[in-house]
Order: sequence, then structure tokens, then C-alpha cells
Amino acid sequence: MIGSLILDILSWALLIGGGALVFIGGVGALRMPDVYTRMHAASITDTLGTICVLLGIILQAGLSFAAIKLAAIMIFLLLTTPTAAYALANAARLAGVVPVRRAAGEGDSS
Amino acid sequence: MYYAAAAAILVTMVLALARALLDSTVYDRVLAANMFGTKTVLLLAVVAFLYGREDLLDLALAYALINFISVLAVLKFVQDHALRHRQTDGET
Amino acid sequence: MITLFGVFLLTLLVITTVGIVRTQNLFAAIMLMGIFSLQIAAVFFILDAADVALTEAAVGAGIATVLLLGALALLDDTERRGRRASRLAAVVVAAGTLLILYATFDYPRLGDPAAPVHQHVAPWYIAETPRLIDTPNVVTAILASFRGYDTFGEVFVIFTAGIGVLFILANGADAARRSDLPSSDVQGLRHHLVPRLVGRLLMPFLVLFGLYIQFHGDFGPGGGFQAGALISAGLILYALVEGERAALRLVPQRVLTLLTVAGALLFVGVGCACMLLGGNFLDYSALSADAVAGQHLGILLVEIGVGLTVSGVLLTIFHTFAARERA
Amino acid sequence: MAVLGLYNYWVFALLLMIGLYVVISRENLVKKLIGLSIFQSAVFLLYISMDKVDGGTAPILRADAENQLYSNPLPQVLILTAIVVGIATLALGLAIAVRINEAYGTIEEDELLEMDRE
Repeated sequence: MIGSLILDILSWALLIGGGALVFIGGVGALRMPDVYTRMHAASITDTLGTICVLLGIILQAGLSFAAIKLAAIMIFLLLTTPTAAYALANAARLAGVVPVRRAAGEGDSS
Repeated sequence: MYYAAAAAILVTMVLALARALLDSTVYDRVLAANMFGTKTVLLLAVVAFLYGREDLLDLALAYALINFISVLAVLKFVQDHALRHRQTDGET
Repeated sequence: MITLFGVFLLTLLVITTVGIVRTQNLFAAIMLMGIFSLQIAAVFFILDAADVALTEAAVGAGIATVLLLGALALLDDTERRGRRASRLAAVVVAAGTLLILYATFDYPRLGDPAAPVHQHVAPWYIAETPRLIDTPNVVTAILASFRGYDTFGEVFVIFTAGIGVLFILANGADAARRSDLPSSDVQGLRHHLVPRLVGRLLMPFLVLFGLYIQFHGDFGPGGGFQAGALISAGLILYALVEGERAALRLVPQRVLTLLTVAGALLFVGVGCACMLLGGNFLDYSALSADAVAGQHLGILLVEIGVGLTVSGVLLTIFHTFAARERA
Repeated sequence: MAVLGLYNYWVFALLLMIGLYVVISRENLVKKLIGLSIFQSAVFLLYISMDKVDGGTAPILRADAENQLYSNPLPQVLILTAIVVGIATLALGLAIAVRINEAYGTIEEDELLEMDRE
């Protein structure tokens, strides 16, 4: 009984934390000054947020086929999200997008 | 709790969409598309559990695998583009 | 609550569409189409259409983006703003929208069990599938068996489209291949170590997952159409990271053509076998002494045929675009 | 919720007409094809909206649930095949656009018409 309660609390915490991380990543992607920093915000929080949300669901699913599928999704996302960020940064660099370097004291231009 | 997570994912979808639609470079749009893909995977996983249909997780798995391809296609597209420009610049 | 999610996603869908219309950069429009596709797939999922969502995911978000980018590489990527005044178009479209909106008030509301759609054959399909065909996935049962003629026609439409693309673009492609391809085509993304490694790692999983979707289609969401799209996505991934040439060495165009034709012929062959065994065209019950076993066999074979044709055609189209040099 | 019962159809109407608008008013052939895709997706949305039944679930029969309601599988079958046909026809359209570009050097419709008139 206590065990299942602990499991529930843990999975809730993971779900909420994951949701919060995902949201923070979204804000970062919206607010950061240029494409590289946006990518940074999005990909890092996305990866951790995804792991948290999926782990939260796995705890709810228990030992089942669904949990294996969720773990597979997690591993695939863990591989692809950073790689996609790498590919995207590379594409932007190739196309000649220059990272912003804001001089000290300059106002917010975004 | 699923609802809270789903709501957070949906709000993030709005943020990603705003990033894609606001005055931004094409790479921001690619980034937004990629974020959207990840969010869709999460949303499907959460909604599958909300519905109690764990057998539908196959869809989330498919999304997780497919989402990656379009970003690589973008990289290839930009690389070819840059290469072609370099070649034509060299000729003229 | 779920209904609200649907409403939310649909609103996003409309906003995305407006964005697609407004942007003049075709590259950006294609990216927004990818987002559009993901959104509509999520809506399909929420509306209980798991198989359709799977198809839309594999086809819309994955392969459509790749094909559009492949075509765009051969074209200009900005649209010139039209000089023709489009006020007439706006008026016509506005009138049409109002007319359809007016008509919607006579529609049954979403989820109404008394709606006419749910009254005729649909309950029969759901009630009789366990007895007649005995596969849990009713969608697959209808697709491959009850409405096999429909699917037969669709497979041949896809087949024809593949042939059409070959006719339009492939002449001279051999010449281009004999001379040197642009060096980027040879390389693909080879010098990008990380994507290359991850791509190589994921490719077998995509193909494996495609096969799972193919053969598990009777029991869960899936079937030949989705499997064909996923398998071709796997091979497209390989072509992206290792280059066109390596991909064509792995699965040559000859093999793709063979797959396409074999799939279509398998479908016809199963239909004809049913006739020879005394049934009607595509009446799989004739395939075995036990009618249900016959249905199982028929659906399995037909789905394999669909998968072969779809993957063959999609890959053929992809390679045809990739082999074309920019004019 | 009753107010939102028709929301899917409203979105269908909007998407359908936005797609049509792009096809009519834009000169660029690729943009026209994208408009056609939007139009097509609107039709998909209409069909899939019709399949939903209150309290229903995806039409994959479950052995563990008695008297489970299922959503209508028929529109799903129609749309499933239509999506794959849609991508095949899209590819055909793109192929034609590429050939037109090779022959004329442009894919803007008004310029094409002008060249044909000369």
C-alpha cells in the first residue's frame, strides 16, 4: 500500500517536473536572442523533460509491454533530440547564420 | 496528473508555434517543427494512458523514429544549397 | 477534457495554416507543413483514429517533408508575390466559407451516436468482424477484406503515380548517374559524424518497426500502408546519412521496381486465386477450407502486397528526385 | 460542450477554403500544391470527425472489455488509403513542377502563361 503510494507520488513528481521542464524549454525557444541559443534552450530541456515525463508514465504502467515500448521511445528520443539539434546547428552554420554577440550595455532588441 | 502534463505540453506547443510564426529565420522554424515533433510524442504517450489504451503506444514510437528524418533532410538540403552556391561562385 | 484538447489543437491548426499561406519562403512553408501534419495527426489520434494517425505521422511528417525538400532543391525557394489581383478569389472563398459554415449547423454534433454515419454498415462491421474475420483491428479487416476492392484501386493509383513520376523525371537520370553526381550526393552527410552514427543506428530499428507494423497490423494499429511508409523512411534515412550511391547499392533501383510490381501483382494474384478456387474476386474465404483461416491468409498476403508497393513507390520517387540535377 | 460539438466542422470549413484560396490566388506551383495538401487535409478532418462516437475508443477490439463502444472504422479506412494516395499524387505534381521549371525556368503561373502567349 505504502509502496504504491510512494510510486504514485514519485511518478506525479516526475510528470509535473517533466511538464515544467518542457514548458521552460518552450519559453527559452521563444525568448532567446538567436537561433543557436534557442536551440540550446530547446534541446537540453526537451531531452530531460521528455525523460521525466516518460519515466513518470513508466512508473504508472508498471512492468508491462507498454513500459518496454515507453523505454524504447525514451531511448530513441534520447538519441535523436541532441542529434537533431546538432544537425540543425550545423545547417544554420552552413547557411551563414551568425550568432549574436551583444555588447555590454546594449538594450534588449528582441 | 496526466492532465497537468498534457496541459504543459499543449502550452509548449503554442510557444513552439509562436516561435515558428513570429518574425524568425527558417532555422527557427525547423527548430520549432522538431520541438513540435517531440511534444507530439509526449502528448500521444500521455493521451494513450488517459484513454487507457496502452496498445496505441506504437504511434508514439513511430513518431519518435520519424521525426528525426526531416531534420536530417533539412541539413542535407542546406548543405547541397551551400555547396552549389560555392560552385557557381567559383565558376563566375 | 479531451474534447478541449481537440479544440485547442484545431485552433493551432488554423493558425498554422494561416502562417503557411502568409509566408513567401517555400522552405518555411514546408517546415510549417510538417508542423501542420503533426497537429492534424494528434487530432486524428484524439478522435480515435489510431491507424490514420499512424499513417499521417509516417507519411505526412516524415516522407512528405523529405519529398518536398527534394523537389525544392531543384526549384527556387522563394515565391514571387502574384501581381494578379486576388480580390475575386477572396470573395469567392469567403462566400464559400459562409455557405459551408451555414451548412454545418445541420450536421450532427461531434460524437453523436445517432449520427447517420453510425447507422448503416459500420455497426455490422464491428459486430461481424470477430465472427467472419477474427482480427481485433476492424480497420484492417475492412481495409483488406470487406472493402478490398477499394484498397485494390488505391494500390494501383499509387502504382500509377510512381510510374508517372518515373516517366516525367527519370529520363536522363541514368546519364546523370553515369557521369559524376554532385559530390554532396555521393557523400550525403558522411562527414557529419554524429548524425551519421545515429542514423545508421536507427535505420535497422525503423525497418524492424516497419515490419512489426506490417505483421502486427491485424492486432494493433498498422498495416501495409503504414509499414510501407515506415520502411521507406528507414531507407531514406540511410540515403540521407550515407549518400544516394550507398543507398542505391544497398537496394538498387531494379529491386525497387521489382518490389513495386511484385506487390501489385501479389494483390491481383490473391484476387485471382480466390476466383480460381471458386470464390469471388478478393473473397479470401475460398483460400482455405476454413473460411476464417482463408481470410487470415488473404489479409496477410494482401497487406504484404500493399506494403511492397507502397515502399517501392515511395523510395522510387525519392531516388528519382535525388538523382535529378538542378537545371 | 454542446457549443463545441460543431467546432471540428468549422475548422474543416476554414481549412478547406484556405486551401482553395491558396490554389486560386497564388502563382507559384509549389505553393499551389501545398494549398492542395491543405484542402486535402481538411477533407480528412471532416471524415475523421464523423467517426467519433461518445464513449467510444479506437476500433481495435479488446478481449478484456465487455460492451465497449467503438468509434466508426469505415471513415478511417477511407482516409488511411487516401493519405498515401495523397503523397503519391503530391509527388507527381512536384515532378511536373520540376519539369516545367526545367523547360521554362520558372514555376510562377503568370510568367508561364506569358511565355506561352509569345
